[in-house]
Formats: sequence, C-alpha cells, structure tokens
Amino acid sequence: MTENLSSFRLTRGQIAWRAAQDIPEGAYVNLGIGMPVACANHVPAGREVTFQSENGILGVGPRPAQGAEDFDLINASKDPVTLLPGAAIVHHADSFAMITGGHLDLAILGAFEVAANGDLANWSTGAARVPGVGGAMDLAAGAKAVWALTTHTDKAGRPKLVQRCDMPLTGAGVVKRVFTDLAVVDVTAEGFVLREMVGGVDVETLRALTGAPLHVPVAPGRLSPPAGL
Amino acid sequence: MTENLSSFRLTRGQIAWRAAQDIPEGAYVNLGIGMPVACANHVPAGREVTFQSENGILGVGPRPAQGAEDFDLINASKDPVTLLPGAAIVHHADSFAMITGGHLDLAILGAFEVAANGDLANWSTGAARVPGVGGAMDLAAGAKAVWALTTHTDKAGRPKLVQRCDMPLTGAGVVKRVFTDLAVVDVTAEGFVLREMVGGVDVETLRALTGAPLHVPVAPGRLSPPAGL
Amino acid sequence: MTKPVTTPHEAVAPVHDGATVMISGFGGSGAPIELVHALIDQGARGLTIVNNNAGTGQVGLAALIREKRVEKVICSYPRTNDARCFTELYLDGKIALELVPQGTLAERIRAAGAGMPAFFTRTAAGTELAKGKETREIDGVLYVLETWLKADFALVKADRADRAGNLTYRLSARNFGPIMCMAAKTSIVQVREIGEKGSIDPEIVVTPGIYVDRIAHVAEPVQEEALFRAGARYP
Amino acid sequence: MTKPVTTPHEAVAPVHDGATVMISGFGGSGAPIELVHALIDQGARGLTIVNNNAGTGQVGLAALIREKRVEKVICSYPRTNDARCFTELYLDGKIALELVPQGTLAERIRAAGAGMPAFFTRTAAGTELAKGKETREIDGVLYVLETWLKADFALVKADRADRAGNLTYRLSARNFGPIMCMAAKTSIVQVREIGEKGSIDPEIVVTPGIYVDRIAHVAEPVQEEALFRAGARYP
Repeated sequence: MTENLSSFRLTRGQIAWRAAQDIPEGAYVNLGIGMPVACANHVPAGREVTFQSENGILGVGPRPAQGAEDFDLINASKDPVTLLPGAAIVHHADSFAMITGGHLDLAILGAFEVAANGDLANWSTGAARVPGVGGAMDLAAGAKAVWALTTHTDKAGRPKLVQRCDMPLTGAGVVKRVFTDLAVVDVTAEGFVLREMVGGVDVETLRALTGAPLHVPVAPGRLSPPAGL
Repeated sequence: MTENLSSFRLTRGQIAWRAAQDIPEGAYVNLGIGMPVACANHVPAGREVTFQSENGILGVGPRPAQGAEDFDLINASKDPVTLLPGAAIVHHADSFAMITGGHLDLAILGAFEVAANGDLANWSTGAARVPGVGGAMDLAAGAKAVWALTTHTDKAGRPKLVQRCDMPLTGAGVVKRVFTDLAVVDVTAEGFVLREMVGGVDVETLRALTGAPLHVPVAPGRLSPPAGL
Repeated sequence: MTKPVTTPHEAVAPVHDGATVMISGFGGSGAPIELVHALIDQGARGLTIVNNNAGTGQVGLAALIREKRVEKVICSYPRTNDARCFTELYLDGKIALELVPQGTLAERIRAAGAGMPAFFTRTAAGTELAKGKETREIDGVLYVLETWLKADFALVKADRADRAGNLTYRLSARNFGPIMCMAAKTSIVQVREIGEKGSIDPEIVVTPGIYVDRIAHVAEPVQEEALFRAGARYP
Repeated sequence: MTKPVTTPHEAVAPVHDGATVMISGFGGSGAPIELVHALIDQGARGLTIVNNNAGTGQVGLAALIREKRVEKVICSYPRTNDARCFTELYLDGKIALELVPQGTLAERIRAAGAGMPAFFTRTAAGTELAKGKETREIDGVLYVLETWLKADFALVKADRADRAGNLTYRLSARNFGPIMCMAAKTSIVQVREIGEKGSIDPEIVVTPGIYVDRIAHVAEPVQEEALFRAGARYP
C-alpha cells in the first residue's frame, strides 16, 4: 500500500486541468459550480471549445480584468465573465432547452458520490439545513455526456466512487467519466474502469480507496499534470 | 315573413365593419383568413387595436402600396403586409404561445357552422378532398374570446347557426358572438341571443333562418352599416 | 396597446395580499431591485415568490422575506453568499420552500405562458425531487410530468422599452424576465429607458408588448450585487 | 465551434433515403428554395417532410413532391394557391399526410428541441384531430397529449450568420426556422451573408450557433413567391 498519499494527490487545479485535456475539439460544454469552472483555463491551445452557462450565455469568455466586472454578465457561479466573439444571449427557458434538449456535448460537474452504474449525487448530502439544486439535475439529465470531478475520497477518507450512492441522486446512470485527485476512471456497463492513475500510487491502494470494484487494464495510463496549478 | 331578403343582407365588407365596431380599445386581435381580415380596415378612428398574425407578427399594418410588397413580410393569408410602429417579430412557437397561452383578447374567425353551445366548425366541411386546418384550432382554443363572421345561411339557404354542428369541430364551446349578414347574435349559456338585426327583416324571418332557438330581447338593436362597403 | 408609464410605487400598487409574484433575476443580474423595494413599501403580505434564488444580503428579495411578507418561495437555489434572511425563517418553519430544478422551473414558467398545463421532462427522473410526481417511460427513458407555474404578477427588470411595451434586456440579466412576463396575469416591468413606438427594431424585440402591462421608469437602476457588496439594507 | 461554409449542394449531401426532413417557411417566406432544389438534385427519396404547407406551384417543396421523393408530409395546411403536386399524389394514395394544427406543430417541434417528449395542449381537444390521442381534464378543461416531433435534418433559410453559426432572420421569414434548427439532428442553413465570429451582436442572435451544423452561402436567394408568380418549374 502506498503510504503518505497526500504528496501524490492532484490539486483541484490539476484535476480541472486533466479533465480539460479530454474535452473534444468543437465541443459545447457546461462547467458546473466549483472545481469544474477552472477547466476553462486549461483547454489545450488551438482547441475550440464553446462554454455554455445555464443563465443564458453561449460562448462564455474568461473573467474580466479587475474593475471591468459587469454584474449583468455573470456565469452560473454568479462570477463576472466576458463574452467571446460569436457568443449569444438567450433567456432561461431557451438556455435550458439547450441543456435538456441534448445539445450540449458535455457537462462537467462536481460530485459528492459517483456510483459504478453512473448514478451521480452532487446536490444534497442529505444533511444540508437548506436544500438547493440549481441546474444540476437538468445538466445531469440533458447533456450528451456527464463527467464528474471530485476528490477520490472525502475528508474522512471514505470513497466517493461507490457501489451505490447513499446520498440523494442528481441523475441516474448519467456519469461517463470521473476525474479525481488520484485517477481517471471510466464508468462502463461493467462498472468502474481505471484509465489513468497518478504516479507513486499503486493499484492496490487505489482499489482500497474506491468503494466499488475497479477494473484495471494491463497498462493503465500515467496521470501527469503540470506542476504549479 | 320578409320577402326578398337579399336586398337587406349585409355585404362581406359590412359584416367585417360591424364586427370591427365591437373590438375593444387596446385589444390584441387575430383576424382569420377570409372575411375577418377586412376587419382591420374598419376599426373606428382613434381606437387602438393591435393585430397579431400567427406566422410571427405582433403589430400588423395595412397592405403595402403596389410594388412595395415584400414576400418575407406576409400575414396568415400569405398576403403582403406592413409593420406598424411598435411591432415585434417572433418565431412560430413563440407566436403560438401568444395564442394558446391566452394572451389574445380576441380571435375573429370565419365559420361554416356555429352551434348554440358555442361550438365552432370552420376548418372542414367533411367533404374536402384535401384537409387543411392551419391555425384555426389553436386560435379557437386559445383566444380569450372568439367571434365568428359568417353569412346567416349557406348558399342553399340552410342555417349556419345551428343546434349542433354537423361538420367536424374546430373548437368546442368557444364562440361568444356571431356577426352575420342579417344579425349580431351572442352565444350565451341560454343559447343564441339576438343583439342586433338589419332593418327590413322581421324576427320571425330571422328565427326561420336560424337553426336553433333565438332568444330575442324586447328591443333588439338595429344593425345599420355604412353603405358602399 | 400603449402602456402606462409610472413610478415603481405606482406600478406595484395592484399587488394584493396572498398573490403569487414572480421576480426576475439570477443572483443580482436582472433583479428588479427598485420594484421589489417599492413592493416592500407597498405592504402586501402572504406572498408566494417565484425566483431562481431566495435573496442575498439585506436588500431586494432578501429584505422582502426578512420583513415577513413571504409565505412561500418557489426556487431552484435558496443558498447564496448571504441567504440568512431566508435561512433563519426557513429553519424556524416560518417560510415554505418548493425546490425545483432550474430548467424545470424555467420550463414550467414558459409552459404557463404558452398554455400548456403539463409536460414530461427527463430532469429529476429517478430522484427525490420527482417523488409523488407522475412518471412515464417513453422509448425506454423515464420522464417526470411537471405542471405549469402561473403567477398573478411578475416584477421584471428589462433595459429598454417602447410605449407598445416591447422590451430588450441587458446581457445575461435577460434570464427569467421574458418567460415571467409571459406567465403572469399582470407583468410589471422596470426599464432604464422608454422610447416611442417604433424605437425598437421589431426584429430585436425580446419580449413583445402583449406580455407587458405596466412599465416603471427607473433611469438609473442599481445592481443588487453592488448593494450587497456595499452592505446596504432596505428599508 | 466554427461551422463549415459550403454550397447548397455540399450542404445537403448527407440527407439519406428515408430521412425525416424539416423545411422552414410559411408559404414562400422563409422557404429555403436553393437548399430544396439542391436536395432534388441530390436524389434522396422516401423522405418524410415537415413543413407548414405542402408546396406551391412547381418549385421548392412542390417540386420535391412532384419528383416522388416524399413519402409523407406532416403539415398544418396542404392547400395553397396551387398545391396540385401534393394534391394529385395524395388523391392517388401515393403520399401520406399527417395533419397537425399549426400551433401544435410548432410546439411539437420546439418540444423536440427542448427534450420534452410530450405535453398537454388545449388545441384540438374535442375535435377529430384529437382522435386516438390521450386526453386529460385539468382544472375542468380538456387537454390533448401531443408528442415531440424530431427530424434527422432541417433545411432552413436564415438571413445572416457568423462563423459560430449564430443566425438572424428577415422579417416574418423567421417563422419555423429557429425551432426547426433546434429539433433536427443536423440542421442545414442557407444564409445571404456570412460574417466572422462576433459580427452579430450576441443580444440579437435569434438562433444560437449550437443549433447549426452546416451553412450554405446563397448570396442572392430567390423568393418562392416570385418563382411561383413567374410560373417557374424546377428542375
């Protein structure tokens, strides 16, 4: 078993970076609140990706310079953004038509739990005093593919990739790929399949930290993010 | 019984004129294909009425001058129109949202038959070789009020105001008022109620030409359209 | 028709106790602060509010809630930077919450505007937010039946209006405004600028005037986010 | 993403036999004549066509029908000034017709674009066009359940595009174009003018580029009505 895992774990920025590497050329993508938003900063140069924000923006650009913020132009996290050339503004029902109509190629969402059957729990721990769901269920149900970004385990060390979600579901059977601080894991008809793992961690350790069977190919890839993120 | 009715009958233009007199100030109105379209020409001066066309125009103006027609700007009858100041263009689903959402104050439609319970038949005689419905059913179901414009009898002299429609329905229980070439008739919970009749025709004659009981108030109004329409 | 132009206070005068009121905005963008503050002054209570959120700080919707005018909030996300006005009443059991997925919320509002009493959507199928709702499998996929969401009033922030009531909005402040104007019996809109009929190109109108009943002129609208950051409190 | 710009003939190349094809337009306004003529040249057959009408004269959709490429028409009003191409085949039992009320047609198309497999509407309730359809009484009013209408392809006439695929339309030629772009797996759009990304103000975009797959540049589009009046015939 690998000792002292923390030195191998990816940062949140590195998880976002890794997910961004897999966004296909030409994709329309919605980035969930939290870690996923940072994916926009790490799309490989020359790859054309269009970001949608569920409050009615297609073609979201980077955060404006300080002092240039316009709070009539914000993203789903309510942070100020800009518009890229070729952007379009629509109203809320038209914006969610893009989502629930299956027009987004990809939604990259945060996760509390991901189950081996693709179930996603990311809106409620079941313990929150005030519940809030936002657009998470629409994105989970509507996007052509859903990827989840999460730490591999929670603060108490419990697996977040599980056999069955304990927490209330956001969507049933929707997650196709999970990016964690230790690995890239596909969700397939056979369950979790390891695609890549960080250096320094062995498969036995990863399996111990995963709450459901983890299928491991002969030669899983090496997850090597840039430092400094 | 009145003899030689034809000299008393209103022209189609006069029927449209009479209906136009009743359009309330500020109303949003859709005018059906055929006789109703002419209502737009007879709204009393100073009364503000906004005409909608189901192909996506709110604020339809008069026909353009000859030579100035633009076939990208047509009404539901596919005739060229103009836009009044304050007009708006929307797509087809948004246009019918105005209709089915109950936002139009009034739809003035042609009729084959109107029944004493407000049923309207105006899309199919049941005999047409090729059926066509257009927006008639949406207008019948959606407008806050539906008025029907029709001759009082058909070419064979049979009543078009009837106890029950023989022809396929456009909408059930929707018509509130009927303007014919002989009378103005309200459709009420008690059935047809005469409001006005043309001069020279007696009640007995009108009743004989109406296919359902016609309630007649003590003093029905006199229908006196301008000549020359 | 030509729409009346009034002050915010005159515009909200007809809101009655117990009314369902839609309020536009996503966070601070599109929040009709001046209309909401006029509604606080006006005094209507027992309101059901439809908004994406449940207010931030001590202004706008948060203040309306704090002043105990609101019986129920229908929203997708009542948790914001500072949602204490809602949170405190909610945890005390003094305000009701109907939590609706954001896209379903938007579509229920549009459905009301378009006259569709119910529609099937995949959103929330198989989750606890679909509990008690009719579901149906269509072509092997599970859908939930959702119903229209109507309102007595909508308070909406737009940017420009003409006297026919046609509206345009500013950037992503558009959000819920257009569909709320469609869904409310009476829509009350605040705009920065009002022109004569014909001053807005018919092809760029976002909300056609048929959906607009009362226009309040607010030449220099404040941004909720700016008030919040300044620590403002209303009244 | 940046959309390919092609000729009408290249643009319609992927249309396959048996495809469901939506064609924009209300009468001649918004009819993508150049794309439809390219489709006639292309040769696909056994098509199901969704349009408001069923063609006029001997050009456009009427010609496509006359050339026996169409198995079925889904429309609200197949009767126009000169609908003989459709009428003759229909009376011979050689073409099928699904007659749909116009607003229901529009909403079924939008529902497909928005991912709603079915919705209730009052339109057609109690009429023979609701025969065989599920109905439900809601709050004392009878409604009909209508289902989404999807397509493999949409052929749409817009006015301007940018390279992101954002579209604007011209006047009432807008009609079915925006919703058909939403409802089709592949939408093929002809435009008069194509600009760089950013050449259309984001606030006046009518169809966002996400709904546009292929753009054909037709700098001087003909008006179907003009062809009809000139007695034109294609091919």
